Amino acid sequence: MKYYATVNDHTYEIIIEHPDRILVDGVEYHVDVQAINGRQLYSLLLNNASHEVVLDPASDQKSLYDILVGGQRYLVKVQDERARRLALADRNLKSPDGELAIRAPIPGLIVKVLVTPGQAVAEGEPLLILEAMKMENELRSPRGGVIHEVRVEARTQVAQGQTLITLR
Amino acid sequence: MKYYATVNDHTYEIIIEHPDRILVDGVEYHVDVQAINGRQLYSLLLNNASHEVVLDPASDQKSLYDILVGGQRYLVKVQDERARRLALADRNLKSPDGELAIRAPIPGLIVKVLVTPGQAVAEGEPLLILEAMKMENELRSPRGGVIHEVRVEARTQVAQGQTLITLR
Amino acid sequence: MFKKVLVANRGEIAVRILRACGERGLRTAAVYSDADRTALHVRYADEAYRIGPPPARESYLNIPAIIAAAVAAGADAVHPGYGFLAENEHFAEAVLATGLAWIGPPPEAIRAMGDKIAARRTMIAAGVPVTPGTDIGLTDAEAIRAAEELGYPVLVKATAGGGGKGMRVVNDPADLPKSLAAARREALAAFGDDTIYLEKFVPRARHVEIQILADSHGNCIHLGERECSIQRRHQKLIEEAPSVAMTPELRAEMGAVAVRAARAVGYCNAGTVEFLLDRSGRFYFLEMNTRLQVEHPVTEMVTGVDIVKEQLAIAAGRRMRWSQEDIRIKGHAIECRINAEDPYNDFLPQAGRITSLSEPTGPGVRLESGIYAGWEVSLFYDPLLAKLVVWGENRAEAILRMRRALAEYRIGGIHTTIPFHQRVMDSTRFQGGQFDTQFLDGPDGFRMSATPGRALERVAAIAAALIEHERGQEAVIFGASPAGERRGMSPWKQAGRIGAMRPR
Amino acid sequence: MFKKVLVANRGEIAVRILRACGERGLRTAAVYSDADRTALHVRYADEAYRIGPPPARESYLNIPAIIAAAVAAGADAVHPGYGFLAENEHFAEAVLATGLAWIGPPPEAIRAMGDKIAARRTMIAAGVPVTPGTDIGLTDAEAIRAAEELGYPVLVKATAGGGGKGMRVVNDPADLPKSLAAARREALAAFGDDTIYLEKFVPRARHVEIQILADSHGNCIHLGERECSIQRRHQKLIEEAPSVAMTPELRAEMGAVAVRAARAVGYCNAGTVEFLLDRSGRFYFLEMNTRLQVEHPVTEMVTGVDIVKEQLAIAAGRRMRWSQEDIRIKGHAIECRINAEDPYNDFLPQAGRITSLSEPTGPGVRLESGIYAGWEVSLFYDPLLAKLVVWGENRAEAILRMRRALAEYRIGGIHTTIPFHQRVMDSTRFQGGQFDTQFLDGPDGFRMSATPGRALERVAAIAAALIEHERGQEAVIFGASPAGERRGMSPWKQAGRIGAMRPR
Repeated sequence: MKYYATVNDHTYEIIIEHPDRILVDGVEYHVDVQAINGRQLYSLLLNNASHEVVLDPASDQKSLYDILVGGQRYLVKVQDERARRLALADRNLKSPDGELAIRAPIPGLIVKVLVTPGQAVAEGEPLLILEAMKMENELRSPRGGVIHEVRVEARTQVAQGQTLITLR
Repeated sequence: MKYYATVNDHTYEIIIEHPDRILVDGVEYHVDVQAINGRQLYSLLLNNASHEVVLDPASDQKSLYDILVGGQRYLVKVQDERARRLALADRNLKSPDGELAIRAPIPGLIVKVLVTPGQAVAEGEPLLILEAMKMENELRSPRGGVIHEVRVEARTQVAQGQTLITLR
Repeated sequence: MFKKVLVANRGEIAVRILRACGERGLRTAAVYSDADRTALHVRYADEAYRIGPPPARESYLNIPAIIAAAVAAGADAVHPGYGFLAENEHFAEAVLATGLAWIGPPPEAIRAMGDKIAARRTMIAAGVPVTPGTDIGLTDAEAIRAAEELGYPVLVKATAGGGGKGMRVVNDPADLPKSLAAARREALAAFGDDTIYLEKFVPRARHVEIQILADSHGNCIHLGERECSIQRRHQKLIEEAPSVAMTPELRAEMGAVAVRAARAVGYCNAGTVEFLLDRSGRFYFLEMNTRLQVEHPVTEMVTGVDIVKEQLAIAAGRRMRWSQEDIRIKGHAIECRINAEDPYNDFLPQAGRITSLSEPTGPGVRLESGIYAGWEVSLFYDPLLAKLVVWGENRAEAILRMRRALAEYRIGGIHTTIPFHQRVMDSTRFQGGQFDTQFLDGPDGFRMSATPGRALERVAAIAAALIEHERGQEAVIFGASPAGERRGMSPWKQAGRIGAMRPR
Repeated sequence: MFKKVLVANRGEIAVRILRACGERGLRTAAVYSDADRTALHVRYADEAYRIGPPPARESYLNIPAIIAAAVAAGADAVHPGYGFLAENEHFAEAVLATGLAWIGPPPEAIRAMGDKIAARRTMIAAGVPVTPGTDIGLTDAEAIRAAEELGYPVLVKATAGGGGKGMRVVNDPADLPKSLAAARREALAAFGDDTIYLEKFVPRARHVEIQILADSHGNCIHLGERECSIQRRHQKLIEEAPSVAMTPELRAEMGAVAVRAARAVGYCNAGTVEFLLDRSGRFYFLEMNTRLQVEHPVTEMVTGVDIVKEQLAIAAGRRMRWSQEDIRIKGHAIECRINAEDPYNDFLPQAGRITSLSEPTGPGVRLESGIYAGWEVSLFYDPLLAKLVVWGENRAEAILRMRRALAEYRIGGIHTTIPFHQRVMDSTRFQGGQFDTQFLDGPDGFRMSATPGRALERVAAIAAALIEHERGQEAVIFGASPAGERRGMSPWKQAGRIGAMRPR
């Protein structure tokens, strides 16, 4: 099987033919991965180097893995050949940046909404203030764009994962 | 539901009518039992006294519970009313002490068999020597009786749980 | 000594106190909200009493319920821990009025130090240095004028504030109105009181605090300092003892001032006097915490004094076993607060079930924890899950030991601050001891990069591909049918297959 | 210092050594048998090398495989731990011949102390007191004659023995032939050598040992004693430091004798000289363990010396950082060996999966462990799972702390010696310090009663009834149909129901 694993905009081509030998961008590695008591902690031996890999349970069906290794967290997207071909074809049809939903990362109270629909925002610009655990948390824009919808208003309680603002 | 819990030859009558109130030999107790991450460790509040109860996984379908509480281990047999009536009826038909199988508690090598069929043995008398972990372990008779069968001989390897000797 | 102690708290500090009581042969009673029925403090106590539903207001802040539990338990003493009602003099009074011992300072001392403004006045009278500041209860307009007089940067502080809540540093006059509004909102929400005042902000300062022990026989000593400058939004994240900024002379001087501060309010039991220490060695009284402090273990590890056991003895009227001369600082201790917060996502609080847990152990490692595998972390309470504390012969060994302990610490199921602490321990600025309270928040502060280092990127990519591959193989075993069609499969067969696969 | 250390061991001691290396900034390589692929020492090492199938003979005793792993890893030093090849001079020689450093004593010292008879002669020559005994290689007939001369009780010892294997105390001449046969059988099975000899048995004696550190610059010091009398069949179960039987004068005397013993064989690195100490304060050399000892942590906790880190420094040719005057005994430490053995069933070794694990933490607790939740305990290796070590200001505090730590320690899935240790800590004879090596095995020894105390009998009965009731309720939820008919049920629905039930 051939896989494409993308981290930080860098894609590795990984061919898994044997259970214990793989090719990474053409270079052979001896591998042995073993789950430790469940499906979140793995022991990985990679050419004898021993790594503990913690998988975030949020890692979902979309083959997106939130991986903690050596105190560093990486978001890795894994595609097999077919999925990759489909995705590449898809990218040619759509604009690279689609609509992005800003969701509540924790349940809390909206203290203030700082933007209005149609407003252009830069990456890192504060969008709203969410109070949780009695602390005010500023939610900032993950990229530049234009506010499409504002779905909440101040003094409303929001649930975790609820869409607050959409960005285009 | 009425249960009979027998420990060390003492039987407690336990009536569970409400989820949080029970009668033990007619005395009311407030109870709250909660499993902790699985089915082996329980937190028990008994009239506000907090106990941690560890259940041995060997506790099987026969309602025999191997329970560790406060550093003490107890073997508790639990019967509901129907099971108890059946058991009492059963006891009237059979002799109180039936045949007892002495099983290998661990896999190992039989070093020596110390008894022969027909031999009378006292409680605590050595029956055979089992070598495991490079140590010799004497298996002793759990009660007095007469050796019925000796199913192994010296220098044979035995599996865990294998019946070695039967006692009547 | 007491016979039974009720611990009016939860989490790691309740466990810490229960252990100390158990090791002194005292019976213990825990209290719990409905969210905490299976919490570690309930499991480890001899007895446990329900005090209400999950919200703290209705349980851990519910004075009548806690007093009722203490009476029902037949306790003869109450330890409040930290947070919740620990610095509430009405609770202390209620405990004493019920005829129980209060394992903490006299209510008068709590009151004297709880009112920040009165405390400042008392300290000035006692000759304790304080930063310049205003009176309390300023309007926004008065605050704007006062700030000009003090000179920027200024600190907006809520009178009722604490734990960093209702506090804002303002560098630029233009930001003051916004900061005033935010501080008032936070203080109102957290403490029901939006009264504020201003203080001159001391830039580039360290937060250094002195641990105090005083008994009811007039003895009062200090156990040296703790360095608590690694803070985020005024919330401490890493503490150490001793401070790299300290000299024996300065320690003696600050210690003497702290003892003077404690004596000025008739202090008894354990307490902490917080100071700002500037770059030239000048120090200013900040406030006194009239309770056991979260970070007390670092002091215990370098002095050998068990502060909680001393608290019990002092509250029972015993004379302290230590005089100032007995206190020697040996080695170096560091504490990392392990919070249920996502350091890669602005430290947002996390909730969820702890699916797996491996705790660091071994030489020089002390863990103070309130969690276990299977525990459900809720958003009802403080995000502090555990404190990882290490001791080393010197600071270098302590940092190396903390690195290895953090690397062993695996909390599955939720994000925690462990990766943050790993980054700090790897930071040369931290290793060099060159930091102040701006280390995290300041303009040249420490940041968790959104794009972490590339060192292990390839390893992460390979791990993800292998796990994806393994999952694909499992899907093949189950059959490639969509989820809806899998339903007819025998649960037993399926369980068997899952069991036969990789996980051990 | 070295760059990379290969640890030629497994279990808790491998983890202990890996941690010490990591904290000194050294890279680490582990070795593993097929039974240990996911063992903690493999997970915690920087690198890991497979050395063979599960049986120790083919893996952890396989010298060529381990040397090959060290070469493949590019290691420049090997630490053998204890057990396995730690006292095998051929392994030490092979390591040195490969050009790697050996973190242990010179092979000559291992050899000199490994031959028990030659060691006795060397000790007699060096003026070290030994018990009367015979030459080696006795026939049974010779042994029977020799025993008469020595006078009963006598000790039958296998020349190649160790760890209590191939050793028997004989009180009655009638038992000698049976004991000779048993000792020979055990020694032959364990060491491939059934050569035996006899020693006079010292009754009512304590097993007290002295920890030695010697560097390659001619410095040799002792770190005081360990009390190891709580043994079962010559296997230590509980160790403490200091010994209640010790006075400062006796410590100085035994320490000086131990240093003399070490110097007599040109010792270098860490080692332990074992003595019998009788009731009148006379002591007799037993043997010298030319390696790191299982129970080294109790010495570390009362002296503050990290013995493993000293081993690394000494092996790297460094001069010891400590002189005899620096060594001060502070407080009291106790270690309990947590074995996979059933104390209610004659300490039979246990195998199986550790289904859940809660480890004790908090002040004064140090855990040295090689297990985790999910780990499969096999019968291939030693039953030692972990060592629970506590420190207290004094022996009373240490015992109380051990009690609370044992009460917190929950290993689910297999039986362990934890309940045994709880009973010992509760024993007034242990608390009073009035014991010798016969505490467990002797005629008035400590016994785990088959019928435990009735204190918690009612609690156990209630718990069992409630769990039975709960299980009955679950059966109702699933429907009372036999297992065969349940198969049609949706696995998803079922999983949901299981999830909704009690376990948290």
